[in-house]
Amino acid sequence: MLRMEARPSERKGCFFVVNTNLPADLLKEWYYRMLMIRRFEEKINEKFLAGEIPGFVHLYIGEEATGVGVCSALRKTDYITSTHRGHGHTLAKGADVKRCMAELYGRKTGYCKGKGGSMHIADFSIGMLGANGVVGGGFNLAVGAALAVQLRKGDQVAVCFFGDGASNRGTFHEALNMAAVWKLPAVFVCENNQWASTTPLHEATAVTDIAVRASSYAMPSTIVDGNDVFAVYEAAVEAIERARQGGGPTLVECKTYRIKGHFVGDPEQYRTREEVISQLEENDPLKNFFLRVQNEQLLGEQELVAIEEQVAAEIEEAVRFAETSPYPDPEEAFDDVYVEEVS
Amino acid sequence: MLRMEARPSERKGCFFVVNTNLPADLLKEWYYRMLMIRRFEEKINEKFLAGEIPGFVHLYIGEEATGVGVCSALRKTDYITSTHRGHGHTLAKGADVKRCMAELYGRKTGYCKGKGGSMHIADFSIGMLGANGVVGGGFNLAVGAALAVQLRKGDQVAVCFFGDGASNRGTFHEALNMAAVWKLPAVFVCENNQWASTTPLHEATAVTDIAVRASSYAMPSTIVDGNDVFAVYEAAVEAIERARQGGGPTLVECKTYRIKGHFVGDPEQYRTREEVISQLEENDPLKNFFLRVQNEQLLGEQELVAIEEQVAAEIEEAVRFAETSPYPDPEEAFDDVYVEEVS
Amino acid sequence: MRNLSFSQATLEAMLEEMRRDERVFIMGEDIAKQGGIFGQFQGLPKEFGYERVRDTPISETALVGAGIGAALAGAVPVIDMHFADFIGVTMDEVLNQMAKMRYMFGGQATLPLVLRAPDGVTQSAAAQHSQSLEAWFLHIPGIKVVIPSNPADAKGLLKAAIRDPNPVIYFEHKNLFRKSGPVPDGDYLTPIGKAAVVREGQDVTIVSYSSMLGTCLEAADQLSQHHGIEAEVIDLRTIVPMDMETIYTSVKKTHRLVIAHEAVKTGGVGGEIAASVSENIIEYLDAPIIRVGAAFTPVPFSPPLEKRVIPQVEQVVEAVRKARW
Amino acid sequence: MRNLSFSQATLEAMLEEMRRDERVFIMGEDIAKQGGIFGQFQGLPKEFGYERVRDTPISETALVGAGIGAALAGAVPVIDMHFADFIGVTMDEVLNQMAKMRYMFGGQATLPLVLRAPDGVTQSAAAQHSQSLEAWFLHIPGIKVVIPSNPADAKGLLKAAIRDPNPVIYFEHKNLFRKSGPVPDGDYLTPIGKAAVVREGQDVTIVSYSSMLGTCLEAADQLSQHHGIEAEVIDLRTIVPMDMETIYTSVKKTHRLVIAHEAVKTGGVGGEIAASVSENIIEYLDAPIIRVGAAFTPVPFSPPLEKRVIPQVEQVVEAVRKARW
Ligand SMILES: Cc1ncc(C[n+]2csc(CCOP(=O)(O)OP(=O)(O)O)c2C)c(N)n1
Ligand SMILES: Cc1ncc(C[n+]2csc(CCOP(=O)(O)OP(=O)(O)O)c2C)c(N)n1
Ligand SMILES: [Mg+2]
Ligand SMILES: [Mg+2]
Repeated sequence: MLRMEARPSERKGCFFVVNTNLPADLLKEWYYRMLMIRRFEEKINEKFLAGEIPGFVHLYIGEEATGVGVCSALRKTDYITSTHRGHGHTLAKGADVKRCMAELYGRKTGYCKGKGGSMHIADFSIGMLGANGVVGGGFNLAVGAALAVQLRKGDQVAVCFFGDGASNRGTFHEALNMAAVWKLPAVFVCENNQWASTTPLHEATAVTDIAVRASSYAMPSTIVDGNDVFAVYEAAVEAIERARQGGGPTLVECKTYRIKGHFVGDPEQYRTREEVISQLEENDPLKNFFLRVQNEQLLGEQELVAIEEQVAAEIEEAVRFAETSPYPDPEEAFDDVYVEEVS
Repeated sequence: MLRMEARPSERKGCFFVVNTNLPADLLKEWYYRMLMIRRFEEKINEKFLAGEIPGFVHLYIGEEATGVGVCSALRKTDYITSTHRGHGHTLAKGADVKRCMAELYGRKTGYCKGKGGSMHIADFSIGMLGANGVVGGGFNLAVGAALAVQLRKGDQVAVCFFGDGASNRGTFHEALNMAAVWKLPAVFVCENNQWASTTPLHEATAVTDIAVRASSYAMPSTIVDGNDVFAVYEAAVEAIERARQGGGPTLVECKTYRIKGHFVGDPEQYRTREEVISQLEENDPLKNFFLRVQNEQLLGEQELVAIEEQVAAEIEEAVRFAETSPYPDPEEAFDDVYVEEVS
Repeated sequence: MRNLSFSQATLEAMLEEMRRDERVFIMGEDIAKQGGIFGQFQGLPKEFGYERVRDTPISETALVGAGIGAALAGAVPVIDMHFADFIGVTMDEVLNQMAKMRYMFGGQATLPLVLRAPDGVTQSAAAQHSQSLEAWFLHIPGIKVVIPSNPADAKGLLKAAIRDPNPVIYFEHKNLFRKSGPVPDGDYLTPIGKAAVVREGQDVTIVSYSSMLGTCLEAADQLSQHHGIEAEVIDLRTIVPMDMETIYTSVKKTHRLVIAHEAVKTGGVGGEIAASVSENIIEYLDAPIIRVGAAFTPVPFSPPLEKRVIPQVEQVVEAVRKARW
Repeated sequence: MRNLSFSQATLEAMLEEMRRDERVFIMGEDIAKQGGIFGQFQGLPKEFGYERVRDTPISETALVGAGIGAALAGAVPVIDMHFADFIGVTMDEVLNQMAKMRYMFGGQATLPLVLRAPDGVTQSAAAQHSQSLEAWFLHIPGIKVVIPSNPADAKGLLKAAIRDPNPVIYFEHKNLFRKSGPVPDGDYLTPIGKAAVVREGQDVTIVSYSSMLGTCLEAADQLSQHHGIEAEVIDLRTIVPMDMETIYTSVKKTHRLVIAHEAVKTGGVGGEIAASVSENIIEYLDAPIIRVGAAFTPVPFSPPLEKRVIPQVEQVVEAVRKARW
């Protein structure tokens, strides 16, 4: 579907000229992960509206390039903290799509055994320290993970994903100051998608570029096109390497856009349909990527098709897995409050 | 005492050349208030060590120029919020020294009927909305007072005093962003005295100038010598007028120094005696003022002596008032929880 | 009398109070532009503008801190907490400023402030969006706490809260917003501090509030139909100050007491009620005091788990049947 | 056995646990350079350096949030809250992250984290520096809460808390830091979840903890000397999980129960205990359950006011004498 929509001829003002020396495997990985997220979210949207998925669901559609660009620059042992909009981060870090799907369905086979759902999806085995229902709740978790690494003289890095809206929480300030003053191996990645629920950036935030705020902590910062996975990756590599080498934290701002409603079911009375459509046309990270690899012949048609088929198959399989998985037994509600049984 | 120590001949590198057109009454007011604070705090120190004052006490000695410089640029109806180090702000805003003293003594005649003490001294009749035992607790109170003014289209201004240490609290960030985005009539006055309890600025704070942080909110800011009441006043006038005219908030950083321990009884193991003495010699705001008005002949010897005598008499009277005032009746402990009686 | 939903009833309260007193304003996250998550603010900005109906940054400490400051400076703020779960973000402002200022300052400060806090479990919102935290505020002198169970009280208590010169936390259950019920015409207040006997009976007293009140009324019907037990059901309506007299009067009649709330049982409001009864009128009791409340777990996401930890009608029925020697 | 103060006993615990496990570190405001407000960290940096004994910015949400993150990433953080009163600043981290993460993530997360929270009234520190807030945490599943009353338990519970794989809040009363008592030699743990009968008696059970335990023991002496009443005194030691069995056993023997704490009586831990007793063994009671706790006011500054709202020995004596029909 996407490929059809994304035919270069159909897209105005498209140009990509810079060539790249990135390995084909990395590009394939990007396409695979971004497409996986897109298809996953489309499926969640469909299933949620069909009443098959409970809870609140926030989709990552339109922001795939940030999660994938950053996480592809990380090692498996590195940490990330996430947000209420966390499926994308989880899949980008390398989680199993079947267990993600099952968690959103509230099944026993999900990552959190059905206890977490969309807003609390997590995969600690790959350093994904959890989605978070509290906006701005992840800043200090990342700082702490980075502190643990620094204390044990490890070489891991902790990345905190957060939204433009979250940058107005006090936790942002405390976390960035602490990370800076202790030179912690942390990277703060702002996904500035222009909206915080119904509130546009400028109404809630006294600056336009969140990156400006790094100067309050004498912290390096950078602004990138968050819809361009190449640009995100490049900025991420620099920030992550700085952190890993002991150079302290960086604030990376990715300018992107939330194409879907704030949550599935959002009436979206706060913005025009035109705004969304124009963003979708001009700034879809998947289209951007697709056009570039085609224009610059970075990946062949066959490679792309193979990835698309694989993603489609995996999503189908994940839905089957989730739908055929059992719900947890009601008595399991009493497990996992403490490490041991406490009555 | 102070005047003796402060003889120009005894002070190295003293120079004041700029003349001033400020009315003599204002200068007298400054001297009166600054000296009142100094003498008040000296007395509190003495009485606390003698066991006559209960609780925790934080002295404002060395920082008189900031509170007095700012408050003398305010109207009686303007608001201020304060800190744990709040006696100076209270007196600077124009509170009655007798009732201040009585409050610190825990007497019924104190501003808070003995319920508050040093950390909760307040005089709402002059817009002094309270000292605060929570570091960083005052930021948003000032924002709220400014919001109330804006909503009723009033022309008052709300000033928030805060320390360098407090600037690392999340409340700082939330307050400044909100004030900026709503263009509230607020002024944020940082009393950067280089220390937060036992912790020097640079160990806790990723920047040296707190004023830098204004750029995170696209807010104007300024840095002044907080030990120079002339400079503080000038910066305060500008910021306050901007706020009053609808120009939004300003961050004013006053560089000063905490000459006494963090609290009365502080062993001060975290800094050298030399550091304190050199600051006292070079940067005592009262000395600075005294030398300048003498050098530039802004106030006459007689005027100064008269103020000193008045202050001495008022302090003596305040101590007498406090010491002869009754403690509150124990049953008064049950009043003032709610507006009406609630059992 | 009209039939209104909680959303409509509270909207009427806001309209009436904002018309009556121009010092009243409301602020919160995403309340103005789209009318609130539960539609409870729909249309307010049209009449009062975006100044008095104000969307805020995601800054809960500023929201409450500024609300307090505004109250000190003469405004009458209503603050929407979005979800009661987020009150932890601003707990210092609630605990150390809002509740204590009047007292610390010897009566100088007056804080006519309302925090609206949508609480409770709703359709698998999971651990961070499903909590009922009213019990904490029992333990913080200086705050009043109200918690309606029907649209009429929702309106009357909100109006009373806005007019109260003290800080009031107004808990409103997320699952109730769309529920309807009769609402009197005209301007009326539901008095803060007064419980209501909503069903009379002589065999057992059931004390509850908020969404769980409905559960208890269902249980009372079942008890009557299937077990011949006539329960007296009390709607607490106010948590602080608590109307123990109404409870005592009922227990002196029924000699049996069951307390039910959706909040975690341990450390909940039920404990305080049970303790007060066993301190003051234990001699009237003919049975143990049984509490019904959520299990000692966070609220899980998956529907069968959620249902397992949150009290259902059967548990109230069972509790009543246990409330006998 | 040596005689040590609470400060010294907890310092020993820190030394031993930091030597035993290099993942253990401590951070807090102004703890390293001058040894803490109560001298409880004196000398620690000398052995472990300023990395593992870490002064922090005044950023309580970061302090606890980073502690949680560090625990998730394999460290064993001990966080000093400076004053328990400031826990409100970071209540969201405590409530919505620390307590719930293991559960929300289906057991993936382990949080071996200790919050040290100096609480209680000390010499006119006034409303924002005098609180006892342990009751809140009764109501938050996922956290353990301990609260020693003597130096031996102070050491044993702190060591147990550090070794516990769950988040533990360790309340330590400000007025106790300088008090001394016997402390066993060598490495020992005080088990979390076990109360101690510290005085035997058959006439009434008094349950208490922390600083108020001493008040209760004094009261018990007076009751014995002047009123011929032999009180059994139970030191709760752990608030969560609560050792109700020890309380039940005692009440079944004495048939009378008084509960005393310094925290505000309303909504306090005493309510939960009274409710559990009246739910499970009410038939053993020969008297109302009397609770003693602080008055329903913030803590005032002036000494005569402070004394008036905080329970004294006489009030415990009086409560025991009231605990009879
Ligand atoms: C502390 C807190 N406040 C408010 C909310 C409600 N809320 C959920 S998402 C959201 C908007 C977040 O905006 P942003 O950080 O920009 O992330 P985005 O949704 O755009 O990805 C809000 C207000 C919350 N979950 N937590
Ligand atoms: C929220 C909070 N955290 C910690 C403290 C303890 N404390 C009291 S004063 C202080 C230092 C404040 O430093 P700063 O803001 O620079 O003000 P200064 O004392 O230098 O005037 C600290 C840490 C407190 N009272 N409140
Ligand atoms: Mg956003
Ligand atoms: Mg300072």
